Order: sequence, then structure tokens, then C-alpha cells
Amino acid sequence: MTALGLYTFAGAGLFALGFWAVAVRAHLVWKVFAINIMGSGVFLILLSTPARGDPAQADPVPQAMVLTGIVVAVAATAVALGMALRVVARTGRPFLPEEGDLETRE
Amino acid sequence: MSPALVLDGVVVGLLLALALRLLVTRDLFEATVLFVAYGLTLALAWVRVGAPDLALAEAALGAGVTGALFLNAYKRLSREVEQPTEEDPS
Amino acid sequence: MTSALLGWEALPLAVVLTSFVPGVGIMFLREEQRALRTTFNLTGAVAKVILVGFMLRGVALGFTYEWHFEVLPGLELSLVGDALALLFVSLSAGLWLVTTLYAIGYLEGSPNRTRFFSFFSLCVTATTGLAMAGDLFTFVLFYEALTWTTYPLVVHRGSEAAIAAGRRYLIYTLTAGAVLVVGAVWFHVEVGTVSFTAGGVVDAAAADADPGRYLLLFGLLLAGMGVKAALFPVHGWLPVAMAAPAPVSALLHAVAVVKAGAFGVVRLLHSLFGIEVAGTLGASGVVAALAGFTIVYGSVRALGQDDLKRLLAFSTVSQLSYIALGVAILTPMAQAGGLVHLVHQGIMKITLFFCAGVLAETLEVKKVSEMGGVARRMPITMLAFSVAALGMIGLPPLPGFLSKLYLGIGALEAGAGWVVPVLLASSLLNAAYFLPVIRTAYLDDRTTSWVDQGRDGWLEADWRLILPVVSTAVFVLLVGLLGGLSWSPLGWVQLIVAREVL
Amino acid sequence: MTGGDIWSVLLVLAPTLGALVALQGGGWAIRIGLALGAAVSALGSVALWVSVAQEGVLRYALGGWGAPLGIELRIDGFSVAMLAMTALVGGAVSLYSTGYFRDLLPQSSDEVPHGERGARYFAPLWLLLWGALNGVYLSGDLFNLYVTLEVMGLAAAAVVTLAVTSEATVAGMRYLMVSLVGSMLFLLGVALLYANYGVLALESLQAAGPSGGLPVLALALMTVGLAAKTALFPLHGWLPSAHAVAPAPGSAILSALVVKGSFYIVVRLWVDLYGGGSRGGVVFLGVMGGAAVLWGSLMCLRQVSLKRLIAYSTVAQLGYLFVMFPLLFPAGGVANTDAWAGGIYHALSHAVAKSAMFLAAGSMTVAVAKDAIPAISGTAHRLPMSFLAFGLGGLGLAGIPPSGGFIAKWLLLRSAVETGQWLWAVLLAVGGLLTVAYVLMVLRYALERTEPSEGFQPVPRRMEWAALGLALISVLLGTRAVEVIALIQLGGPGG
Repeated sequence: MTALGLYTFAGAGLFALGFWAVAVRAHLVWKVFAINIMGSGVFLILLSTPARGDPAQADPVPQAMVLTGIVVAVAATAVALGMALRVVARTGRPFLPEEGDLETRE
Repeated sequence: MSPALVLDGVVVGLLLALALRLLVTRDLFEATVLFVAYGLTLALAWVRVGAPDLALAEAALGAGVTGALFLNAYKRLSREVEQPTEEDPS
Repeated sequence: MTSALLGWEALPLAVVLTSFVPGVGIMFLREEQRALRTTFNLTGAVAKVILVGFMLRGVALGFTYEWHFEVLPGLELSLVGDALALLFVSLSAGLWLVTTLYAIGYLEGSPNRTRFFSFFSLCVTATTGLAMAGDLFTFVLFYEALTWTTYPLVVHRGSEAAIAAGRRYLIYTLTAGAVLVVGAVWFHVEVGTVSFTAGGVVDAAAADADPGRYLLLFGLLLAGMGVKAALFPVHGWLPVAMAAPAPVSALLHAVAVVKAGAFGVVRLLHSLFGIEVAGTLGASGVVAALAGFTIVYGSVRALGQDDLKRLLAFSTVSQLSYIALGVAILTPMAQAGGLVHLVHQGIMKITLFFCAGVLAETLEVKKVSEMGGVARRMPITMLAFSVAALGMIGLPPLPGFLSKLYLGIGALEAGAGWVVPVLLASSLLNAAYFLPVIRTAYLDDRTTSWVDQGRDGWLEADWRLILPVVSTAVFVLLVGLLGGLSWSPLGWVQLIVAREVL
Repeated sequence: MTGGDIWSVLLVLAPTLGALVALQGGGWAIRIGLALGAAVSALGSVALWVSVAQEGVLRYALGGWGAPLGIELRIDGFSVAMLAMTALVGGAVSLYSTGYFRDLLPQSSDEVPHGERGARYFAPLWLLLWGALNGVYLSGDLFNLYVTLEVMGLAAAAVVTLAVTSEATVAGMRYLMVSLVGSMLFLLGVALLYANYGVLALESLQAAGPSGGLPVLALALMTVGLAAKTALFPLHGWLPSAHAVAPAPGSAILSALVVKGSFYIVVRLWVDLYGGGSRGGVVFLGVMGGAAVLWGSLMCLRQVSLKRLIAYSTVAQLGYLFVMFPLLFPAGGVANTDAWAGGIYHALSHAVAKSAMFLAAGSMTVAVAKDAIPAISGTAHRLPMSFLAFGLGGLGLAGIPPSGGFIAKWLLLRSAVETGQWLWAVLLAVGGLLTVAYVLMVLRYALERTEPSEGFQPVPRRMEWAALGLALISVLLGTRAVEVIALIQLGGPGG
């Protein structure tokens, strides 16, 4: 197994870990953590699989993508945490209530 | 097994371990610290896969700014609600 | 031959617009703008009659008026004024004019008249569009539009019964609409064209090769049309729908909705499958059997009815099937008898509904059992009623007799001898439910207290109610007496049969 | 060169710039920002329509870098149709929003749950969203799609939470979570495709003809992610609340436009990239779509809140878009052009009709400060224009002729018959009847004679006009079908 292959698998593992956590953890902040982990898993896959040209040469395309991706992830985290705090401010709890608890009221 | 591969193995193992720990812990402060550590390890990984420029960006943005965002959330949350010890809302 | 004069092609469109424009215009009027609303209504109705008159003359001379608009690649909105279309258009245009006048008088002072007249005009728009549809696609468009524009009229009163009737009406007609759309799409894919063409467009060889498939296709389309034509077993909405105000019932039962269905069946047999292909498929046999059964069934159901409008509604169920029966029998005589009944039944039935409306509006008499002695209070109305009822029964030389005569002879020519007993039974039943009504009105003593709304000067009721009653009754007489002239409906129908069937 | 490249850039830049202007606050800044976004979007879609009609599919490489490094734009008839639809609906919503937030709510911000906050932030967020949507329709490569999709998702979630109620906050948060996870799944798919082929441009990938394990896994991941964002059954749970609690112009944008953005990418993937994938795949999408049609319509019939009914109707109507796939790619046959035209036509006409309904419902609920369906019977007399708009929009949705919905239904039915897929024909017919049922459930209040309710608040005229204009277009959309279909066939499958 090559070093790069190792990172590819790690990326897949991180993504799966994040996906699992976002599904099972009800706490909103942990959901945001988990989404960040999922993102970094994808970035690892992108950077560790040189599909184009010489494997020894760094591929600028995924690097550009990951850079953009990191910026987008920071923005998304900021928005998500801001909204999570608003949920806490409105409901007093950092969880999403079950569907139907709040909405069906007239 | 080459020393380089050993180093890669350590980095990968650390990443997975940190991620797992931060995702399962119930302590928000601990998770935040772990997240910053995770970001820094990730920067190391970027160096290892041949993207040192990204390592800088990751350290600054991924670990730094995002970490600060989580820290802020931690502070606000510990002020507004009791530290959640029981997780399941239902 | 198409119209030679430039611009005349748009005449069918203009005929449709004469009711569409008032319909939309009235929608924006306020309730109290009575004069303006009436002007809109009558201008549109008169303009339509004049334009239809022009087209009648042109078609008699051999012109065909066509207007097309491409809606989808390969599919057109096409309005065609040919002899068959004009049969229905003239009926709608003429009866719309009298019904408008009648409705103005009938609804005097009742709420929501703006909405009523708006949808009333739109309903007639859909009917004329449907009558002049040059292909199945256009027909489906207007068929659906007819459903939507009549619904507000059916529920106009807003009462429990009206809402329930409206719901039932929608369930029947919208389901039928969906079935019809599926059938129309299938027809288009299967046959490659949806154009209404004399003699049909279905390839006889293709139908022969796979008769089951084509019979199913026919069945789908028939189911779609049959609901509005109130063919048994999908007639259930019609007797309930008489919860609507009298002018609506009149138009609904005599012209717009039920005729749309019957006309659809005519188009289905004449212009899509062609009577020969329909004959070899056995499809026309199915229609004839259903129609024959419906004729008897409707009459039997009409027998015991005490509610006058309900009695008339079941009579409609029965009489409508004469049209389907006629076109399903493959001889020119029967075709003529069926087609002419489209007009004959229309003017007779509208007279009957007008009379029922006058009784309800002036005396609040709605039941047969309350009609004792009404003929003395309302001689004109009851005379008109009697003329139309006797016409329905088929007393010579009234229109119903002509229809039945042609149907019977045509059926004998085709070897369908079973039709004659059906016609006889139907006539006897007609007599059995109409004659007691007339007898009660003329001979019985007054048994209940009427709530008399009073006379209009020397007239027995508001002139806007009496004038339409009298004019349609006179029409009934004329149509019967002058049946031999080429300008009578019967003469016109023979022109259609000569052009389209032979 | 007809300036198509300039217009493409402007279509993304101008709304974003408008967002910055609008962020300065104050009525005029917001109006200038909205006018900038609306004007450029309208002109740009027309210009691109002309260019595409003359030159066929347009391809631009921004910054002179060609694929795969630079930003690649690819514009065909489908893109232009979506851009034009966004410009049309967006323009009307912008006009409406100036009345909804500026004139109306500050006076009543105590009762109505989106006062100053909405007035201040709606326009910037919406313009940002508009730029991202335009970006989605112009993108020629997968990563670009990811970035624009993510911006779109963030702005859309923020629009939901403009209302300050608990419901809105929770619904917005739930939407954001679904949206972010969906984006991640999409991005993973992109990464897998890049790992396999080393390209991101849609056309290069199409040429590579993706098949085999990894690319199919990528397709599955991306589809699930996008289906969650499009609220395809059974991933629709977040939609009714999110769309119902947003301020009225926001609901209109979300239901009419935002879900179409992710649907657009699904179409690009399945139709362009994978050429229909496998028959099993398209049937699966169709079955989910069919389930959405039935479930969504039945849920509509159970609603008491007007806006929730309209939102559930979105779930149902989106189902039709996925029913397009099995019709478009019949077993063993070639792509069916009727299904393509019908499906896309449905997307367009649904957008116009649904936005008209949400805008009209917004006027009516604000006017009587109630959202229960029977309450609107009083408004039929006081707000006849809004009621007419709601009714016409509903009829457009139900597919009565000559609405765009009717054309779409006809085309989809025809494709079902042409390809012998009778089950889908039955579904389309039943779904159409259910739509009529829930539309009438509301419309019958028009025919009830109730007195206008108390506490009636007048509504600025431009709000009523915006809704009525859209409703009229939705009903008349069927009369210009020949031109629109010619456009969406440009560069489309089988065209």
C-alpha cells in the first residue's frame, strides 16, 4: 500500500465517521463538527488521488479546489453555528425538536 | 516499511483517533480543543500529500478561524444553557 | 374549399370571442353596475347570433371556416366552422341569447350576479369552442374548460345541496376529463393525428389487426365523453345538478354540458373512428346498446319523480341517448335522426326548464303535486310546457316525432329491429310521466297555497321570463312544422349527412 | 461573439453586487440593489437566449484558462430556460418584497413575526441567492456547481430564519443541516469522479462516459445529496415547515426556485453525464417521484394552514420532475424527447404558478393576520386581485388548459404512452386529479358568501400586481409552448 492510498482510505474513513456522527448526535454543535470532519475527509480523497499526469508532480487542480473548499467550509460553519445559537436562544436547548412538536400548532 | 510510511501511518491514525474522540465526547470544551488539534494534524497531512501551501491555509482557517468559531459557540452555550450532560432530547 | 375572403378564416375565433370578452369583462364589474353588465351580455349574445348567421350562409354555399394556432409542435388549436360544427354552434348561440334574457329576469335582485354572468358567458365560450373544435386536442381543451366554467354555476346558490351537487359534478367530470386526456394522448400516439375528418382517421387495416387495442382506446374516449353525455352508468351527476338555478339547469341540460358529451360521441364515431371502422370493431354496437338501455332507464326513473326539475333531469338522461343511438346506427336516416335530436331535444328541453323556472320563481311551485290548477294562473307558461312535453313524447308533427321517425326508419334499414320497440317504449314512458303533469296543471284543483309574486302588468309573470318561454315554444312548433324545409334543423342535418357520411 | 460571456459573468456578479448595495440598508439601497439584480438577470437571459438560439451551445472559459483549471461555463437551452424562469419569478418576488417588508411590516412588526430583521436582510440574502442560482445554471464543471450550490444552500437557510419565531429557527436549522450534509455527499461524489477521470468539466466527463463501480457510486452519492436538497420523497421531511414559515417572498423563492437549482444538477448528472445511468436507476428515481406525488397530494388534503398546503404541494409537484426520468429513458430505447420537454416544462410552469400562489397567500394571510384556509374566504372580497392570482396559480398548477401545467402533463402523458409505460400514465392522471382536489379545497371558499373578516389590513398594490402577473403568465404559459420547447430542446437529449 502506498502512502497516498493510505490517505485516501483515511479520507473515506473520516467521511464515514462524520456521516455517522451527524446522524446519531442530536447536539447541533456536534453536527457541525461532524460536517466539518466529512468535508476534510473529501479533501483528503481529492488530494491523495493524483489522477492526472505524473503522480510525483503535485496536481494544482485539487489544491485549488481544496483551498476553495476550506473557505466555503469556514463560511458554512459560521452560518451553522450562528443559527444553532439562535435555536438555543429561542428554544433553550441545543437540539432540533422532533418534527411536529412545534410546527403543527396553529 | 519505510520511515516515511510509518510517519504517514501515525498521521492517519492520529486523524482518525482525534475525529472519533471529538465526535463521541459529551464535553463541548474538550471537543473544541480536539477540533483544533485535528485541524493542525490535517495541516500536517496536507504537507505529506504534497500540498504545503494548503497546510498554511488549513492551519489558519481550518484550525484557527473555525476553532475560534467553535470556542465562541462554547462560551455562548455555557452561558445560556446548562452544560448538556444528557444528550438524547427525546 | 376554404373561405376566399381574407380575414374570414378568423370567423370561428370571433364567434368564440363574442362570449369570452363579455365573460372576462363582466368579471371586473361591480355588483351594482347592472346596466353595463346587461349591455355586455346582450351585445355579446346578439353579436354571436349575427356572426353564426354569416357562417351558416357561407357553409351552406360550400365554404369552410378554419382558424389555427400552433400550441405544441405538431398540435394545433384549430377552430373549424363546418356543417356539423354549425349545427351545435347555432343551437348554442340561439339558446344563449334567450337564456341570457331569461337569466337577467330570473336572477333579478339575487346576490353574486356578476360572478354568475361572467361564468355563464365563459361556459358558452367553452361550448362554442368545443362545437367548432377541429381536432381532438382542441376538443379536450374546451371540454376541460367547460367543466371549470360550469362548476361555479352549479354551486351558485351556495346551499348545502348545491355544494354537494358541485362536488359530485366535479368528481364525475374531472375524472372523465382525465380519462379523456389519456385517451386523446393515446389516440394521437396510436393514429398519428387527432384531426376531426369526415369518415374518420383510424386506419381500417390497423384496427383490424388489433381490434382489442382499438376497442379499448374507443372505450376510454367513450368513457370520457359519456359522462357529460350522461350515458348509463355514468349519468349520476345530472339529476343532482338541478340544485343549480333554473337558467343554469336549462343551459346545462339543453345545451352546454350534456350536448358537449353527446356531440363528443358524435365526433368520436363520425370524425375519429369513422362509422365503418367503428362498425367493424363492434364499437358502435356497444354505443347503441348503452344508449338504448339509457333511453329506457332514464324514462323509468323519471316516472315516479315529484320534483319537477328532477323529473326533467331524468328525462334528459333518456332523451340524450337518442343522439348517441342515432349516430351509432350506420344508416343515413338514423344518423340524421340522431343528429337532429341534438337540436330538437335542446329547444324542447330548454322550454320545459324555462317553464319550471317560471313556476318556481313566480309561484314557488317546484313539485308536480303542487301544480294543481297552475294552468289557470299561468296559461301561457303551461301552454308552452305542454307543447314541449308533447313534442318530447313524439306527437306528430312536433320535433320529437321527426327524430323518432328518422331513427326508427334508419334502424329498420340497418336491420336493428330492436330499436323500434325501444322507441315505442320510450314514447309510452314519456307520455306516462309528462301527461300526468299536464293533467294536474289543467284539470286538478288548486291544492296548495302558492306564494304568488304577482303579475307584470297584464302578463302572468316578468316579461323577461315569459318572452324566452314563448319564443322557444314557438321555435318548437316551427321546427316541427317546417321540418321539410332545407333551412330547418332537419334539412341542415341532411346536408351534414350528405357531406360527411356518404 | 455576441457578448454572451460578458452577460454570463454579469448574471452572477450583478446580483452579488446588488446584495452588497442592499446591505447598506435603507429603502433606496434595497431598491437599487434589487433593481440591479432584476434588470441584469432579465437582460442577460434574453441576451443568452438570443445567443443560444443563434450559435447553439455556448462555452466560455473565464480568465482565459480553459478546462480543467479555469472556471468553465456551459450554456444550452435548458440553462437559458432556467435563467429566464429565475429572472421572471425573481423580478416579481423582488417587486413584491419591497411592499411586503418596507411598507407593510414595520407598522405591524409586533404581530407579524418578521419585522425589521426581514426588512433589512431579505434583499441582500435573496440577491446573493439569485447570483448563486444563476451561477448553478451557467456552470460547466462540477466543482463550480458545488460552490454555487453551497452558497445557495446557506443563503436559502438564512432566508427561512428571517422570521424570528421558534418554528422558523428550528425549520431553518433543520434545512441547513440537510443542505450541508447533501452538499458533502455531492462533494464526495465529485472527488470520486475526479479521482477516476482527472477532469471536472461536464463535457469532458460526458465524453469519458462514466461507468463502472466508482463512478456509479459517485452518482449514487451525488444523487442522494441532491435529492435531499430537492426534497425528493422520502427525504422531503424538512420542506413543509421550512417553506411554510419563511416570509412570503422567501417561501416563493424557496419553492419555486431553490429546489429547482438542485434538481437542475440532478438532471445534468443523469441526463448529460451518465446518459440515463441504468434502467434500474431511472425507475428508482421515478418510483420515488411517484410516491412523492401521491404522498404530497394526500398530505395537502389534510392541511389546515394555507402556506403548509402550498408547501406540501411543492413536495408533490417535485415528484413529477423525477417521474420524468423513467419516461425519458425507456427500457432499451432512445431518449424520449417528449418526456424531456414535458419534465422541464413542468419545472418552469410549477415555478411560476407556485410563486404566484405563495405571493398571493402572503398578501391574504397578512391582510387578515391568519393562515387558516377558511379565513381567506373573507379576503376574496377584499383582495379580489390576490384571490384571482391564487386561483389562477392553482389552476395553472392543476394543469387546466391553456396553462403551462397542461402542456407539461400532455407531453409527459404522451411520452408514457409512446414508450408503453402505462403505469406512469395512470400515475400522472391520478396525480392530476389529486392536485385538482387540493386546489379546489381552497378555491371553494371563493364561492362562499362570508362577510369580510375583522381587522383587515390593506396591502400595497404592487404586491397584488406581482402575484397576479405571475399567475397570468402561469395560465398563459401554454400558449407559447412552441418557442419554449424549441429552447429547451437546444442541446437537450435527442435534440
